[in-house]
Amino acid sequence: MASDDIWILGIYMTKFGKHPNLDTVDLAAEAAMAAMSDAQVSVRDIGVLAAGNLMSPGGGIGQQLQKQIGQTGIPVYNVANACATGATALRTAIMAVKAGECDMGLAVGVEKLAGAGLLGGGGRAKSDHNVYEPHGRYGAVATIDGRIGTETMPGVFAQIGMEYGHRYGGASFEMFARISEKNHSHSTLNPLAAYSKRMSLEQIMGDVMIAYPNTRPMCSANCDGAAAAVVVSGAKLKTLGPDQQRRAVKVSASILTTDPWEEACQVLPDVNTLTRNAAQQAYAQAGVAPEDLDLVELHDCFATAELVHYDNLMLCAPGEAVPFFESGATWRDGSKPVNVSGGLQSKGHPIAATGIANIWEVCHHLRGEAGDRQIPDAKVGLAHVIGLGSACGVHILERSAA
Amino acid sequence: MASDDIWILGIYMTKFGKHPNLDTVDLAAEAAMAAMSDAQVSVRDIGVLAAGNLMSPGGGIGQQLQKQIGQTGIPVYNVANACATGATALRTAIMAVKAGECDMGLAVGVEKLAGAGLLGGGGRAKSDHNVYEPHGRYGAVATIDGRIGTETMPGVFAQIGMEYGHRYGGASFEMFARISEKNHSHSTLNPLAAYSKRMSLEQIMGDVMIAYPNTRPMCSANCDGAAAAVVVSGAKLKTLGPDQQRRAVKVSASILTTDPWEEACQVLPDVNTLTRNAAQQAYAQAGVAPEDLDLVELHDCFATAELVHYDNLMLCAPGEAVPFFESGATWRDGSKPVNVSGGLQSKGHPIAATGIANIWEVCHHLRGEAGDRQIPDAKVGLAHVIGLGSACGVHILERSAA
Amino acid sequence: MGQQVPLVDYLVLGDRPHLVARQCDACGARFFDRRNACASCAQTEFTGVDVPTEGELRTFTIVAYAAPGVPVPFVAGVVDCDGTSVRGNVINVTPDPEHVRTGMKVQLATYVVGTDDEGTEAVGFGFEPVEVD
Amino acid sequence: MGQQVPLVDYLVLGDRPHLVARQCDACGARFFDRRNACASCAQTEFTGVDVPTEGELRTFTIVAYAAPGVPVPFVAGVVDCDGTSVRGNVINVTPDPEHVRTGMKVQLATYVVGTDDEGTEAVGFGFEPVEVD
Ligand SMILES: [Zn+2]
Ligand SMILES: [Zn+2]
Repeated sequence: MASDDIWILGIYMTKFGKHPNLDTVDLAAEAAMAAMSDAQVSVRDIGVLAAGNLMSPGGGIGQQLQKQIGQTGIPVYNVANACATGATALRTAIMAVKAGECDMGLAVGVEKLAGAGLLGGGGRAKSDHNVYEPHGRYGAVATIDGRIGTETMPGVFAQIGMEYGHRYGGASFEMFARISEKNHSHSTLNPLAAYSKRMSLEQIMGDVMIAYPNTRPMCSANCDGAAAAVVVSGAKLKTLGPDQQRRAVKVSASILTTDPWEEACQVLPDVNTLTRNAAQQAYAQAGVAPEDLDLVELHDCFATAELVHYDNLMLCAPGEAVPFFESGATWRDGSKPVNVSGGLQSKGHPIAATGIANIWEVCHHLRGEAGDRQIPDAKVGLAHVIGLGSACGVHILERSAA
Repeated sequence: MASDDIWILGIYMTKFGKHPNLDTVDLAAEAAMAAMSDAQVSVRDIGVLAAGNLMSPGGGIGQQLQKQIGQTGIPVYNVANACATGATALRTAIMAVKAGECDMGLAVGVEKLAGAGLLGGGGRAKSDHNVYEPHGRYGAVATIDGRIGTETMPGVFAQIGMEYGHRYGGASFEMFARISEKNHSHSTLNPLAAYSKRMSLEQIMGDVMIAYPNTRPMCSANCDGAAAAVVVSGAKLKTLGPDQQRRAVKVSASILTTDPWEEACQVLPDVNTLTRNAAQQAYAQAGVAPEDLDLVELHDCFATAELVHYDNLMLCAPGEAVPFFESGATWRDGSKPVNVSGGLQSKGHPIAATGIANIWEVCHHLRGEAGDRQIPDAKVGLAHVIGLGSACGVHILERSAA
Repeated sequence: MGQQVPLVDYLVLGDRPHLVARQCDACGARFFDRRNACASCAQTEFTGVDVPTEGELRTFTIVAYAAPGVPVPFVAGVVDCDGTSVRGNVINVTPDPEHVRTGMKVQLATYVVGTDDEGTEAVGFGFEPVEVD
Repeated sequence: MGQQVPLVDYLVLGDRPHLVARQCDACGARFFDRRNACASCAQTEFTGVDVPTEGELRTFTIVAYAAPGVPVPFVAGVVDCDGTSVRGNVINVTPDPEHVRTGMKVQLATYVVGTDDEGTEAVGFGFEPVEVD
């Protein structure tokens, strides 16, 4: 291991689901303490803390967490990047280690979302003005959500999938539902998933329509959860025990991007270009090709989103996402298993936790600790997350040679 | 200049005050574009953006800003650390450069606070339960703010100043008011201050009492404003023009701390230990002693706070803050000018902007560009900011030798 | 009959309702909202340009579940108006997958969104199918 | 007369009302709120300990302007109860700088905060001056 490499030394995710008796800080504390325990280090070893909690981003979740796990005076970065918040926290901790500010960092993401209902589109009634007056950057005299397109997340991502289908063909309602069928099937092996019941194609297609072609089980599940990771420099890892070195997972690439300007990005978020950019940078940084990946956890916030990311992450040839999926490649017994955790649709999507939870999943396979859902002999994995606005995090992880 | 030094290449603060016709993004865009213009670079030169806006911390101010100044696909970090948010944004950009991820970064802090009223203490009525049931980590059956101490900021910082007075003596209401008199006097030379009127001691003491001993003019002024800075690596700066090199200001230290556990910190925030820790680390990192400082911008969110930070920043001997102030040292013509900008009490405190605006002030003196309020031949300055929770940022800045 | 105002400032009412984009003088990028600078090239000068009123539906969704107060179902989509992408609802069509398909030709149409307390009507826009059968 | 409940769970009512802190078994740090682990040493075991009811006012403020619904003025402060710092109001005293001073001796006192719809009284605490004249 090179001295300037970055490694995941310990990582943990809580059970995703409903935790009515735990508050946000309880969940964060459980994840943080367990990640340090997994790393076999104490809070005194940690030199930086980066934390995210999107539902209360100004509340200083990092410092709130310190009160529960140990106030050691280290720098804290509270970060937010929509659904990429967890990945941003991890990136921040990694950056502090790379900058030489410390040799070990802790990243935590946590969210309480169970029962949150529909996200996006405001979530509350917007009353029109009593006397019309232009307001805001569109000079709007009344609410435009629902009148000039939709601001709901299921609707936005539905259009993203449908656009891909329009461009390349073959993307029917049934095809999108089959992606969801795969992830719900995968979730049956994941005891930490919010929902781990198999769903038939008929059940998925016949469920409540949210935004065509996304029915309810094709949407990410709001739930409570937290995840945390301890990162360490290669130089420090060399001084640690053999068990720590063996279980450590190498962060071969850690990339964060935002969307460069594209013609249509102002009217429909462009989740493609920034994902493709992040993937390209990550493959280059890691010296890894898509063919080398043994498993991928990608941001299937909706079934329609998973499809486009097959292409964006270059798991298939350009424009070939539909036949790629239809070949069975992305099932757990296929050539390129995607979302063997069950993905956001069944594992759940406690927003700020998601970007660390997907890395937790990959790490467990690389360590050979994934139990019933272990991908045999997994050596390299990729974790992808995207938040609208937009931000994309891609991490490539490799099994320790030790 | 050493290759791994970090420099401020360009910096800007908007007029602080009321900007009813500008939205948050307008203010952020003004600051960002002007900082890049001051640095003589374009948005294409920027490799990372860190941004903070505490009133809407989950809204992705960084990406919102990119839409207005150029979407170049670079990583964006939306950060929050209470009143230290601006300093945290700057630290994050610096960390990215130090980590070798890019050679130039942009940090932006912005806030719309004019007319926000009292911050802290909820700001809204909290109704008691109809049937008492224990709730939260104190098992409280009803609201405790006002019943078990106070959660208002003026009250919290009043106690912090009064505690110092109790420990060391000499800290009367009049003495605290004289600190405010100094800062309001300083502000008369600052055309960007929200309030730039001189106030007599009688006016200050006779104004509305908010939380004894802090009257209204002894409290930081809620206002709108933004500030932004471009940071660059020493290696990159060497390749830039002579004018850019001459005006660049060296970041000799950039430190962020949180509060280590202290016996009483759970009942009254301890703003002392983390500030002292940050100062000690900063002096060590910069190789600078308090005696070397030509000016200091410190976080006088209340007159009572300024006093304790004289001691915490080691501008005086331990316990000697009152005689130090009474000697006249911290007036602009004294031996250790503090808050020559007018400080938060008169310049204003648009929360997330504050931690960059104080660096803007110091930079302008170091460049010899501070106009009427120039501290002659200023070579070294310190900027300090603290946010409850807590986080403390300290930056030491030095004039370019070029 | 009362006055009419457009729902958004980039909708021009009158005999031939149409949309106006803010076009960057430097690079030609088009925006519907007010911008401090161009997201594409960072220049700050813009000129208003008319957007064609006919186009092709590039993508859509049928929203069945929305924020309170938003009537459902409705069809939200993106229309390619000769190279300018426009966000809008597909209106005057049955909102189901049998009647809406990507690639269909559509044209701008306006309708009254509501009336304020002074009797002023807010006029919105959408895109309706161009009858070609 | 209805039942009484303490305003917070660390106030013990009865003949001799007092506060109970959660003390870390490992390092002795004391907390009034529920903690997942000790902020001082990160260990997770705590034991309840009684806090002395007399102490010295270490600092205070007189809050004249507070959130809506909070009656003003009131005196907020920190009391050093033989080494344990306690946050609370100074009560049964005229709230002005002539009657409150740091260093003064105070003692725990309780009072009824309010009554709920079932007639249960919530009892809060504060610190009142110890008469020594
Ligand atoms: Zn342009
Ligand atoms: Zn302890």
